[in-house]
Amino acid sequence: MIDATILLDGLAYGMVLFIISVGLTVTMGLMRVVNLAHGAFAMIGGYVAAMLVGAGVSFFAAAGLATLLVGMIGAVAELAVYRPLYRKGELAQALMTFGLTFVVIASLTSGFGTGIKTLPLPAALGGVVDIGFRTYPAYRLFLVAVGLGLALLLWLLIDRSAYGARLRAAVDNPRMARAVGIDVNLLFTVTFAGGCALAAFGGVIGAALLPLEPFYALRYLVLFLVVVGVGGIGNFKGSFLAAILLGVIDTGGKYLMPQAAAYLFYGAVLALLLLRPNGLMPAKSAT
Amino acid sequence: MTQPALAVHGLSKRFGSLVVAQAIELDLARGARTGLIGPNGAGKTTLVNLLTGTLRADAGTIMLDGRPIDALTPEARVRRGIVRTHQINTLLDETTVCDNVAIAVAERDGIAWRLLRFARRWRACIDEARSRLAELGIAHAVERRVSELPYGEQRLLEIAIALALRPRVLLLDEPAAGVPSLEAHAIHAALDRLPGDISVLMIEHDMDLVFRFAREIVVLAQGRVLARGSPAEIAADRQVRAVYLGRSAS
Amino acid sequence: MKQAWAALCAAGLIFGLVGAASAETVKVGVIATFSGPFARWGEQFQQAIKVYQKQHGTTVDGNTIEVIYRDDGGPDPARAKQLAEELILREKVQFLGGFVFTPNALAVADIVTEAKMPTVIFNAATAVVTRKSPYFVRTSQTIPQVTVPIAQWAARNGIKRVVTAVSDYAPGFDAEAYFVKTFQAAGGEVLESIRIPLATTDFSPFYERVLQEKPDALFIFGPGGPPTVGMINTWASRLKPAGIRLLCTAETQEIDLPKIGPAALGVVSSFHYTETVDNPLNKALWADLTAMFGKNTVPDLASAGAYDGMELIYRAVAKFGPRATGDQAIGLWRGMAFDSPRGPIEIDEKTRDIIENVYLRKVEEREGKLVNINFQTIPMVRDPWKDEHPE
Amino acid sequence: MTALSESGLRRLWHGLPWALALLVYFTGGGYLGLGTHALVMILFALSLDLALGQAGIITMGHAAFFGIGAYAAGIFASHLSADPLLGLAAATLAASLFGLLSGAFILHTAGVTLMMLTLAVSALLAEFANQAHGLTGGDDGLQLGRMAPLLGLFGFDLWGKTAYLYALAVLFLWSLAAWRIMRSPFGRSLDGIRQNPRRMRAIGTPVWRRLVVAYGLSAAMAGSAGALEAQTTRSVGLGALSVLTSGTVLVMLVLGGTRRSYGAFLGATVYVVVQDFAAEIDPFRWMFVIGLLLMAVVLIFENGLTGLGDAARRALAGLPRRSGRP
Repeated sequence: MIDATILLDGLAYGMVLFIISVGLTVTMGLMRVVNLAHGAFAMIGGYVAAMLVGAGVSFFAAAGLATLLVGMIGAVAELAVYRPLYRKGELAQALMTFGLTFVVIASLTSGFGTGIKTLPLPAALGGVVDIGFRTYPAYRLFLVAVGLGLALLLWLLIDRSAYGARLRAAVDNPRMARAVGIDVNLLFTVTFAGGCALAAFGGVIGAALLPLEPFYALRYLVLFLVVVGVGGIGNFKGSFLAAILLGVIDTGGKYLMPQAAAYLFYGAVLALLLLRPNGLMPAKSAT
Repeated sequence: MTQPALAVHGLSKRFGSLVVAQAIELDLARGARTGLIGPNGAGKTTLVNLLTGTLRADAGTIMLDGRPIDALTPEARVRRGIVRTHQINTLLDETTVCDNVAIAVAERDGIAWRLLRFARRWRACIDEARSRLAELGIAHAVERRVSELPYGEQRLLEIAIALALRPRVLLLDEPAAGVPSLEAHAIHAALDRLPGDISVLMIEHDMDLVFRFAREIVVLAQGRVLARGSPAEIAADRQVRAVYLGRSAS
Repeated sequence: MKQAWAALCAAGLIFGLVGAASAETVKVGVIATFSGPFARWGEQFQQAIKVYQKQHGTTVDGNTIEVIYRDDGGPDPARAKQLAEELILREKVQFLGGFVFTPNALAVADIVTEAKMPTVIFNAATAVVTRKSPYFVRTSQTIPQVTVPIAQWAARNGIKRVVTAVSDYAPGFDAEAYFVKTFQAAGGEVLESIRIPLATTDFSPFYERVLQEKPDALFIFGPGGPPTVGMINTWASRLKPAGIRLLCTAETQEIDLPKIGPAALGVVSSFHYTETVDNPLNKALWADLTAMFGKNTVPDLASAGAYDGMELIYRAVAKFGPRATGDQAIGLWRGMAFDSPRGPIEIDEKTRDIIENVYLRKVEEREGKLVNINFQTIPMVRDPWKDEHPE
Repeated sequence: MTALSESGLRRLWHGLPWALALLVYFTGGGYLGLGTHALVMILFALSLDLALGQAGIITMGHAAFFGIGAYAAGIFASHLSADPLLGLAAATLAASLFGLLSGAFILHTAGVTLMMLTLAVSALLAEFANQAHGLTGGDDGLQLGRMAPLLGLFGFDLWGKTAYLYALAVLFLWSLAAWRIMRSPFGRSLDGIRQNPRRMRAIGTPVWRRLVVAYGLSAAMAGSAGALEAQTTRSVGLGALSVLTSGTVLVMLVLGGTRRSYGAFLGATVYVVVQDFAAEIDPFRWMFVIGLLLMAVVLIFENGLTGLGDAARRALAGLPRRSGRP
């Protein structure tokens, strides 16, 4: 049964990777903005939720409120900071969002100090549950469920709804999209806000595995980028697959051969990308 | 009969169940002016990509001057003399018109690897580029950036670059597509003045242009050669009219 | 009237000048990590220094002690060296202090020696550090010094089979080596030694492996900060129910403890500083920290290291005035014994390293707060590495 | 304005950064360490400009070469010879070989995939350096002994004077080389590949091979920078290989402006100096200042800080607007 446990562990870890990177798949993948501030938005979400929980709000309500609030912050950021960037090319975007991340890190350090900000799990998620052959942390099962739910939701929204069709049209050819009456500006603002909200949600839900602290925004950024990159840019199904694959390879490998643990994650990234240079599921219109 | 510049035998390619080229036979004599026509999806672009090596054929051979080139990379084929122009713009937009050509000359002469001691050779590339551009009537634009150039002149530049590579076989992919009629005459003139020893295969939708330019026409439909012959023969071919001209006329 | 006023001014001026001539500003350069992933070290240092200066004043015999902080941003020896140069050459500091990371301390050894700059290492805990310059003294600990006691305790208290899991970097290797050596010498069995990559965020696969080995206890050593939370939480959810105990050194350190939460209950560790040590200095340190920097501020090893480092510097200025030479200061510090918030300490006369109590402690809940509670004191422990590797 | 005075003005313009660098030497005092670090970072940023700016190789792992250079110089000094120039040559060669080798594997790809591959390669290398404790000192870092005098004549002093001039000289030679490379047919073909690899294939350019060579050259330069850092500070740490180092040098280059004669110079200098001064004033929150600086530069200038230089030069000289390339 140990194999099943390891598989479950890998799956749960992959789901965390997915939940926390999926927002980046939206902003960087679908909207093609080099959004290095993704971690900053996730972190702000986590801090907001931690403050709310500290003030007595329940964990789930805090998660919802933080997601909503960061979504709004994201909309403001899109209007103020990102909009002038769309035309400026990848490097300018990288520089800008890196700068934004620095500012957020410094601000949070000022406000909350440099240490870890705790976001305790609710009692319902803190315990273990019996899954037949052993007991297993409830939190991890919760992550798997949330990850699957989120994937389904996004699939419906992006692949199966009019909104998704409009978004893809607007990204591929904004001029044409405008000509057929799509309000591209509004669409981008809403989508970017959505990406930020997803980041915040991931930051809150994943805080027990990726603890919150001001440097969070840069410490885990590479992790998010890798998931999006391996999945195939602009394809959240690819991200989902990549996250799970990386989670399982990393976890399984660490269990089976801890001597090689340090090389597993990036070794897997290297191998996957050399085998599938356009990502696991390349976007149709490759950039 | 002298050896053809380009000879294609039994060239086939499929994507899954979709056959895009089926046992294509084609040859271009030295100095040929051949038009390649066919309805959308007939496999014209696929054929060009097979010839340039961007796509690998499933079966068949391509011979250049009697030697097979199937194993060569696209770049090596260019150096051997199979050169194409592009339908959509693939010029170096941020570079000057002159440098666009000079870079191609440098590549042709094998000095593009040079890091040091290049000043004199590069000057020669620039000079050649300028004279080629002058021949095509765009000498006035040599120092401008490509992105500032009118579309018609961009297409001329495309031809200038192709000629700078001293091709043996030139594949023209819709050389006049999208060019306003006011600018089109310059392109027509350039096509008329292509060196006589180059074998040209022109893919074109504009029937007037094809019939004016080509001495022989090949019709492609559903991945196979439907007909080939002189413009007059093709114009009279009932089958061709049915699948192609008839439809476009309606 | 006017003349009297002028005379008064003149007198004041002369008095001021005379005063300035005898009272100088002594600059202390502190190189530590104030930004990036390890910024809390710098924060703890600075807060402890401010508390020390509040308690003891910012002047010694009229000489103002001015502390200048410089950020090395983490383990970055090149930057540490450049900052040390700047502090010595441009700021003309009299003392250097700080140094969270071993590579940074090692990188400044040469320049410190050349400049004869008395330098107090507030943290960098690799045993060899103080060997690298005769002007280094250390007020923290060495990894062997705090690791050996937990291994001895484990062997004496019914723990027979242990798995070690350390972070995959140099300090982790030291901890692993000394734990394994000591524990085996005491008759214990080490089933496996796992090394966990530094970037690990999910510890479950390693712990599942431990679970299969069925040891009596797991010894861990982590890089501090965020990963510690995962290390201990995953133990609590996976290994604790199976009766596997957790042994460590710095992992239950005071500053992280509230962040780890109830998962840390029952963890046994050995360390040289415990926030609940019962002595007036420690109580005053804690009280002033919370008074000055908020109720959640907790002293930890960084606070103790910086606080005692300041004590050394103040004593040197008190003894030799504002222009103490490096040799004078080091001469004074060698063999110096005094009371620290952590208990009595002594600077080893020969090695210039610290001799101090190591406490065995257990995480418990007191008044709704998680704290380490000492249950055994091993008095005045020397660094075992230096005894095994004589110069 | 006559051609003569225009070229004279341009020559003056090119001499300015070097004159300033020499001025720092005579007036810098305690800042020479910082100055040397700035020179090293300029060289590192310049190397990135060749790969990223000129050839369009989007990399997030350039620290791999900086780190290899630094460690190679360190290991060379510890085991083989204390001669700085031999160490520099060995480090440059080692970095360039690794650049050619890793480039050969990953330069078939482009865009985000390439970015992730460069990242993965550098991350794996950093892990290796951490584990190969015997060779690299692992987390403890590597300390170099005293370097032998430069050319047997100029000893390295406590004040860092020799170190500064040494770094300046190496930077000068490399920037001459870079200037030359970027204007050569080779450099122009790289610029073409960055703009449109498809076009370059169509004119017969062996794109992959050319990129691999460019990557190897850029790696050699980055390796030199790493070796300088190691030799002048006499220490190497794992930070030299970290993703953050890759990110920082990228920020420096883009801050200054890519494909500009002095983009790397301006970007690296401004970043290093602003960071140092901001951190002096507030060691906790210097990131705030840097962050705002980066954002402001993106919003105000088209192509990094050299955009400001362009405007100033045009205003001063009344020159006609020049195209984007220098």
